[in-house]
Amino acid sequence: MNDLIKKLIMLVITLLLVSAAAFITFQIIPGDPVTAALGTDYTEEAAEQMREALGLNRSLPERFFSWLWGAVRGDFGTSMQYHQPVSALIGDRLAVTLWLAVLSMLFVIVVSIPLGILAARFSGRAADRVITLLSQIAMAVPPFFLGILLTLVFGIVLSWFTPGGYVSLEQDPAGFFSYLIWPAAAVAIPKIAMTVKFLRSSVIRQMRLDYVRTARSKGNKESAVLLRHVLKNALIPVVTFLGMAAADVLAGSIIVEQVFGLPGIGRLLVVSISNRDYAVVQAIILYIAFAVVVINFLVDLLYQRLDPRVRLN
Amino acid sequence: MRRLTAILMTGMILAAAVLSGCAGGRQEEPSDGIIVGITQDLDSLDPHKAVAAGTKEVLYNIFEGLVKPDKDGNLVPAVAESYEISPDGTEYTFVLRDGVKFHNGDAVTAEDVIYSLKRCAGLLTPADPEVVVEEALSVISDVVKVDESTIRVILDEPNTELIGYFTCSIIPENYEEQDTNPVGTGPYCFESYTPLTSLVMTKNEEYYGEGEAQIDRVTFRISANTDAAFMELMAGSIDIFPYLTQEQASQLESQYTILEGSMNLVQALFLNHDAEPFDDPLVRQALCYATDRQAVIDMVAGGRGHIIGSNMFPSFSLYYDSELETYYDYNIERAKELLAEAGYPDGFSFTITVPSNYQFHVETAQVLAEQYRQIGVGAEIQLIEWSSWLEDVYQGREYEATIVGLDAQLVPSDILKRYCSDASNNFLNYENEEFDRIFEAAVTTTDEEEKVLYYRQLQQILTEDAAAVYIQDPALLVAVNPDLGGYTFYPVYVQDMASIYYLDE
Amino acid sequence: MESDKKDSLLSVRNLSVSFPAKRGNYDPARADAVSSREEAGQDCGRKNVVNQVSFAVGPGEIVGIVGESGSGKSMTALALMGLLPEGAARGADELCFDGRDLARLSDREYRELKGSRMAMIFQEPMTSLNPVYTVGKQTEEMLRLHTDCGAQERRQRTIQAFKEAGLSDPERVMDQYPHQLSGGQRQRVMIAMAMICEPALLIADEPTTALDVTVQARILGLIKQLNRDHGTAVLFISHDLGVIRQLCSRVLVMYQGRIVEQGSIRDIFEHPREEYTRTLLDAVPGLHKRSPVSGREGERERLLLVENLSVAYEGNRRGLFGGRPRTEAVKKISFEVYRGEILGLVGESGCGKSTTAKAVAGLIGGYEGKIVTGDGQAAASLRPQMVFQDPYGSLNPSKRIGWILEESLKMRGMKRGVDRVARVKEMLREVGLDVEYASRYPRDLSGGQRQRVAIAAALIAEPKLLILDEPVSALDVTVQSQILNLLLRLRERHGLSYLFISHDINVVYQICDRVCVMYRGEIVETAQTMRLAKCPEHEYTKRLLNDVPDA
Amino acid sequence: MEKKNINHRLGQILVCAVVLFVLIGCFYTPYDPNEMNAGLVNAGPSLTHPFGTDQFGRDVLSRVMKGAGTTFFVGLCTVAIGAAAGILLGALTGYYGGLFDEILMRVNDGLASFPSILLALVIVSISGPGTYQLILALGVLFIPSFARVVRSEYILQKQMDYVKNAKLMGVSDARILFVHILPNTGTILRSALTIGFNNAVLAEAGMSYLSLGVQPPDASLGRMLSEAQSYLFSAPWSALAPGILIVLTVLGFGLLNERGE
Repeated sequence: MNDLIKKLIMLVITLLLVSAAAFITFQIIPGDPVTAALGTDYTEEAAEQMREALGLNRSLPERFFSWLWGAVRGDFGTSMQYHQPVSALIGDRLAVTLWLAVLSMLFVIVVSIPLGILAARFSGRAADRVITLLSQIAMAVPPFFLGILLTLVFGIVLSWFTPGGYVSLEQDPAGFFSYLIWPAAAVAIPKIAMTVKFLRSSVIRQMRLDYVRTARSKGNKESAVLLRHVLKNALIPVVTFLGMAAADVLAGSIIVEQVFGLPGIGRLLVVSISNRDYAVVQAIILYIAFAVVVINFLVDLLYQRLDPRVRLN
Repeated sequence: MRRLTAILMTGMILAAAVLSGCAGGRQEEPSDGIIVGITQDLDSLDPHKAVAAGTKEVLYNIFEGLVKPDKDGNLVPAVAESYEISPDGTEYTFVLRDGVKFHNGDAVTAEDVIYSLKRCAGLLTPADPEVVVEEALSVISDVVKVDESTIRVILDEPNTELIGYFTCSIIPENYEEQDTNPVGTGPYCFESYTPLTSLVMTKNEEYYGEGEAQIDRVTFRISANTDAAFMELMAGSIDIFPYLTQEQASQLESQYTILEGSMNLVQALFLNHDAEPFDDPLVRQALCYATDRQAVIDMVAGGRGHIIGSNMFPSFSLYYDSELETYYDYNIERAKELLAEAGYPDGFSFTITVPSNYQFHVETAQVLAEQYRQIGVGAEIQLIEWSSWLEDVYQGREYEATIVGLDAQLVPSDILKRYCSDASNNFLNYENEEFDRIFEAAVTTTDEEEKVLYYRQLQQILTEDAAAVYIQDPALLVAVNPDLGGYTFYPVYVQDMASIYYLDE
Repeated sequence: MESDKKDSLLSVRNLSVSFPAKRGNYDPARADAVSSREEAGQDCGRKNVVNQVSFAVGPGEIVGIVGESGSGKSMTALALMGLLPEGAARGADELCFDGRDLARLSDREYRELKGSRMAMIFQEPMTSLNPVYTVGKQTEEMLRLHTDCGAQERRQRTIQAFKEAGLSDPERVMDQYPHQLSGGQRQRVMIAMAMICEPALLIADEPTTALDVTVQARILGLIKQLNRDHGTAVLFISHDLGVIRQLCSRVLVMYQGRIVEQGSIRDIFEHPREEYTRTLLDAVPGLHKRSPVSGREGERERLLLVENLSVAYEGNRRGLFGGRPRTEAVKKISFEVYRGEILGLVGESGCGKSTTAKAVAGLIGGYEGKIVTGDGQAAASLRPQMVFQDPYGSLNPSKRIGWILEESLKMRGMKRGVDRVARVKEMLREVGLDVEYASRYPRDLSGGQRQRVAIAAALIAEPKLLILDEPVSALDVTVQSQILNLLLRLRERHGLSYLFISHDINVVYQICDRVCVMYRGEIVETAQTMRLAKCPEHEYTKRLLNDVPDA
Repeated sequence: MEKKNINHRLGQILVCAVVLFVLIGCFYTPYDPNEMNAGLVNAGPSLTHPFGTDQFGRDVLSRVMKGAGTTFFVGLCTVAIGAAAGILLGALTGYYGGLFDEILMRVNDGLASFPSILLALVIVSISGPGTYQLILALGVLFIPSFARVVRSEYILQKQMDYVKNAKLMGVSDARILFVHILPNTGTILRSALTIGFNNAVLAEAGMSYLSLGVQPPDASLGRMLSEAQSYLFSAPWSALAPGILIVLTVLGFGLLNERGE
C-alpha cells in the first residue's frame, strides 16, 4: 500500500517536472508563434492584438499555472494552427497512434519470440546465423528508408495496398486496419530484430544456469526444458525491453507516420513544432510522459507477475 | 524437440498469415469524386484567418468575394453583379447579385457583405484577433448600405487599385462555426475536414453562376511531404497534384497528363541592402552577371520556367517589361570586373538563408552557390525553418541573402510596394527616393496608360539598381488523371475544381 | 572391477569424457562453465577430462569420489546422468546401470530413467532451483514426469517427501519460491525432489560445500538416513576428505581425470598406497598440523584494540517518508590483537566476521566503538591490508601483476620506476613466484598463484597488521596448505600480525594462536587455540566443533 | 568451429572496408563532390561515374565518399560527447550513489524514455539545423544511455575486492574511478560505443529525412538517401550508393559486436 502511494506520488512528480520542462522549453525556443501565425501579413498591431488574445503577454509562471490547471481539467487550450480544442485534436490523432502501437507490438511479440527461441536453440548453427544476420540487416536500414522500401515494394510494385490510402477507423474499419498493417510492419521490423537479438542472448544466458541442468536431470525433454523452464526466466529482461519499445511506439512514430501519411501523434507533433503551436506540443509531450509512466507501471506489474523474487521482496 | 519445432512453426505461420492476410485488402478508389493532393495542412478554415497560400487555394472553391479572378487575370463579378469607382478614387459602389445563397441555404444580404468587408478591414468591434487584417484594406473608413442590394465602400484616401482586394470572402453575419464548419457561396460546399488527413467538399447544387461544379465530390488529401505524395502518385491514388518537380513529372508522364503553367512567383536571390557588401550596387550587379539563369532553370526545373529580370512576372501582361529579362546576361568577366571595381578583386563570402521546407529554393541555392564560385564568391547555405525565416529574415531582416518566391494579389502595386523605403515588408531594406516618388504617382493615377508607364519605370529602376538577383517565374507542373479535363491555370494561387470534368462524360 | 557386474547397481568400465581441445591452455577447472557457446578457438583434437575410469557401486552402498578441482569427479557424475555440456563426448567400454546399458538407451528411455531410477543433487541449491516456480511445483514435476499420479496425490506425496527431508511446515514450503528459503532448506528441497521417485541411485555433487558446518552436518545425516531407510545407493562427490570419511563406506580418489586409488574408507585413510593420496591426506588442515612456531605466548605487546564495536547496515527506505531499517551486523564486540600474533575469527556465514574485518581495515565508516592501536592511535597507522577470499575478484583483471604491485609503491611515493620494479621482483620471489609473473595478467594465473599475488600486493604496502578474510577457502586442499605455510613463513620473517577470518575450524586450528568465535554478531568465546579445541565453553562453540567432520 | 565466427569475421571485413573507404574519401575523391554538371543530370552508372550522377550532375561516388566522411564525423563526435559525459556521470553516480545518484538517474530515465528523435527534433528546433547542432543534439541525447550502462557496471565493479584493495593502498577516488575501474568496463563500453555509433548514423539519416540534419550542399549519407527518394524510379543509383553504405556500416559494427555476448 505504502509502495503504491509512493509510486503514485513519484508519478505525479515526474509528470509535473516533465510538463514544466516542456512548457519552459517551448517558451524559450526561438521562433515566435504569433509571427508564424501571421506569416507575411505581419504587422506590429496585429501581433500585439493576437498576443493579448492568446494570453502570451502574461508572465511565464502565470501562464504555466493557468495551463496546468487547465490540463488537470482536461483543457489544454486551443490550437493556434487548427482553431480546435487541443484535447479534441489530440484525441483524434491518438486513435491512429494507439492502433499503430497495438498492431506493431503484436507483430513484435508474435514474430520475435518464436524467432528468438529458435535462434537460441540452434545457436551457432545455420538457422541461428541466418536469423542473426537478418536481424542485423533489419537494424541497419534507416527507418524512413525501410518505410519507403515497403511502400515501393508492396504498394507500388506489388500493389498490395494503396500508398496514402489511409481511411479513418470510423469510416471503414477494414480499410483502416489493412492499411495500418504496413506502417505497423515498418515500425515493427527494427524492433523485431532487436527483440530477437535480445531474447536470443537472454535464452542463451539462461541455458547456462544450473537450474537448467536440474531440469534435465529430472528427465525433462529438451523442448520442455526450453519452454517450461527457461522461457519464463528468459522473458523477464525482455519484458523491460518490450516495455521500452511499447513506450517508443506509443509516443508516435514520427518518421513512419510521415512516410505513410498517417495522421498520428508523431506527425501532429512535427507539424506543431514547426508552427510553434505551443498548446499542442505541450499537450503531446505531457501525453508522451504519461504514456511512458503508465507503460513503466505496467512493466513493473508484469515483472512482478513473472518474477517472484521481485514480488515477494 | 519435435513439439517445440511444431510450436515455433505455428507461430511463424500465424505471423505470416497476419501479414499476408491484408494482401487482398486493397482498397479501390472511392468512385464518388476525385482526390487532389496537397502537401501543406490547412491553417484555418475561416477564410479571413487563413494565411497560407496552400490554404487559400483550397478555400477558393468554397468562398467567393464580391469579385473574383478569372483565368486571364481579370476580375469578374461574383457576389456583386457590378461595381463602380468614383472618379476621385475614394468610393466603391457594389450592386449585389440577386439570388446568391450561402451553403446553409440563407440568401446573401447586404448586411452579410458589410460584415464580411468590415471584418477583413479590421473595422469590427470587438475585433476577432485571429482575423488577419488585409493591410491594403485599412484605407477603408466605412462600409455603408445604400439599399437592400447596394453597398458603398468609403476610403480615407484615393486608391484606384483596391478592387483587387475585394476578392475577400463573403461569409454570413453572426455565424459562429466558420472555424470548423465553414459556409460560403462558392461552387463547392464544405463537407468535412480532418487535420493532417483531408478536406472534403461537395458540389454546391444551388450555385448561381455558369461556373457550376461538374464533379460531385472533391477530396483534398494532405500528404506529409512531396516525396510521400509522389509515392501515392506512383500508386495512382491521387487524381490531381500540382507542384511537381521536373524530375517527378518526367517519371509520371506515362500515367498522368502533365500540364505546365506558371507559378506566378518572383523567385530571386534577395539581398539585404543593409548588409555589407550588398550595400554596394556594383557587388549586386556583379552577382547578377554571375548568375546563369538558364542553367538554374535547367538544373532545378528541367528547363521549364520563365526568366525574369525584375520584380514582376509575365502574367501581369499589361505591366510586365520583358526587355529587362536580358539586362544582365551571364557574363563572368563583367562580374569579375565589377567586383574588382567594388574593391573585392578576390571575392568575398556570404550566407544564403533558405527556408528548408521549400526544396525548390534550396536546390536553387545550391546551384547559385556553385555558380558564384566561378567569380571567387563563396556562398554558404543555411537552412532554417519557415517560422524562423519569417521571424529572422522577414521581420528581423537579419540576413545577408535569401532565396524565396514572392507572390502577389492581382494588383501591380501589391508586388512592388515592398520596395518603398517605408514599407513594413521591405525586408530587403531597399531605399530609392525616385522609386518611392514614382510608386506614389502610380498608385494614385486613374489613367491606365500612365499607370502602365509608371510601373514599367519602377521595374526598370529595380533592375538597374540590381535590387535583387531576379531569377525566374517557376513553371508549375501539374499531374492530372488522364480521365479528367478542364484543369485551369490562374494567375493567382488557386486550385479551381469547378472547371474539372470527366472526359468520358 | 572388484564388484561383480551382476550384484552391482552401477558398473563403469573405462569411462572417458573428452572435450574439443582449444589452442592455448585449456582450463579443465572451468569446464563446467563451458556450454553451448564456446569461446573462440580452433579445434585441434580432443582432450580427455575423464580418462579410462572404472568403478562400481553396489545397491545401497555409499561411495565417495574425492579429488581436487579439475580432477574430473563432477564430469564423471554428469557423464553418468547424461548431462554433459554440449561439445563433450562420452565413451565407455561398459556403462551398466540397474542391469541396462546406458550407452544403448534411446533418448527417451534415458529420460525415463533420469529422475526416477537415478537422481542427482548439486552444489548450489539456490541456482539449481528454478527461481520463478514454487519449490512445490518443481518437486511435483518429478511425479508428473515419471508417474501417473493425479494432482491431489502428487501434492500429498510432495508434502510427504518434504517432511521426510526434514522440512518443517512442508505445506507452507510447497508454495514458497527458492529465494524465500534458507540454504539448508533449499538443499533439503533438492534432496526431497531427488528422492521423491525413490531412485536406486542418488548422485550428490558437492551437496554441502556451499553450506555452513552445522547445516552440513544435518544434511549429511539426512542423506545417511535416507540411504538406510530406502536402500538408495549414493555416489557422493566431494573435495572434503572429512565429509567423505564421515559418510562413505568406499572411496575413489581422482586426480587429473583418472582414478588413482580406490578402496574402503579405512584402507584409503589409514594405509594410502599411492603418492597422491598421501599428499592429499597430508594437506588436510587440522590441529595435528600445527607447526612448532604456533601457539607461542611471546611478547604481549598490544597492537590493535577493538572495543565495543558495533556496525549496522541501513536497509532500503520503507515508504516515502519512512526511515531505513537498521540491521546490526556486529554487536558490541571487543578483542585485541598482539604483535606477532595470529588471531582467528571463526563463525558461520552471516555471523559478522567479514564486517568486523572491513571495519578494522577502515573500509566501513559509521561504526560505533573504538578501533585503535595498542598505544591509542588511529588504526590506520598500522596500514592494515586485506587478503580476500576470492582471488579472481581481488586482483584488477585489466592490469598486469607488476602494475598491481607497483600501484601500492606509487601511492607510498616511490618515484623511480626502477626502484619499484626491483621491489616488485623481490616481493614476487618472496611469495614464491617467478619474477616473470610481473608481466602477466591475473587471468593467466591459477587460483593459488593469484592468492600469492594478493598476499604480495598486501605485503608490499608494508602493513603491521594483515587482515586475511577466508584466504584459503576457495583453494584446493593441497594449495591451501602451501598458502598457509607461506603465511606462517611471512609472519616469521616480517614480524607481522594477522587477523585471520575463516569458517573452517580445521584451518584455524592449524594456524591461529588465539581464536574468537563469533555467532550472530557477537563474540561468544575467545580462547587459546588448543584450549578451545580441548574444552570449549560456550554451547555454540561446542556444537560448532562437534559438527566438524574430521579427516 | 569455423562457422562460429563467420558473422563476426564478416563484421570485421565490413568495418575495415567502410573505414578505408571513408579515409580515402578524406584525401581523394574522383571529382569535386559539389561540382555540378548540367550536361550530366541523373546520368546512370558509367565508367567515368561508377555510381552515376545526381540531379545536379554531381558524381555520386565522390559525394558518397565525402558524405560517408561527414556521417562518420557526426557519428564519432556524437559518440564522443555522449560517451565522455556519460562515463563521467555514470562513474560518479554508480560509484558514490546517494541522493545525487537518485536525482540524476531519475532525470536520466525521464530523458531516456522519450523517443530520441523527438528530443533531437526539439533541440534542433531550438538551435537551428546544421552539422554541429546535430552533433550536439545527438550527443546530448546519447548521454543517458551511456551513463546508465557505465553506472550499472560501476555498481558491480565497486563491490569487487580489488577496489577495496586499492582503497587500502590509499589510492585516491579519482584514480580508482578512472585508472582502476574504467579499464574493466571495456567490454561493455566497447559494445555501447558501437551501438551508439550505429544509432548516430541512423539518427543522422532520420534527421536528414526531416531536413534537420547536415545542410546542403554538403553531403552526408542520410541526406543523400533522403534526397534520392524522389528519384527512386528514374535514378535509383543515387539511392543505392548511400543506402548500401549506411547498411554496410551499421551492419558491420553490429556484427562486430556479436562476439560480446
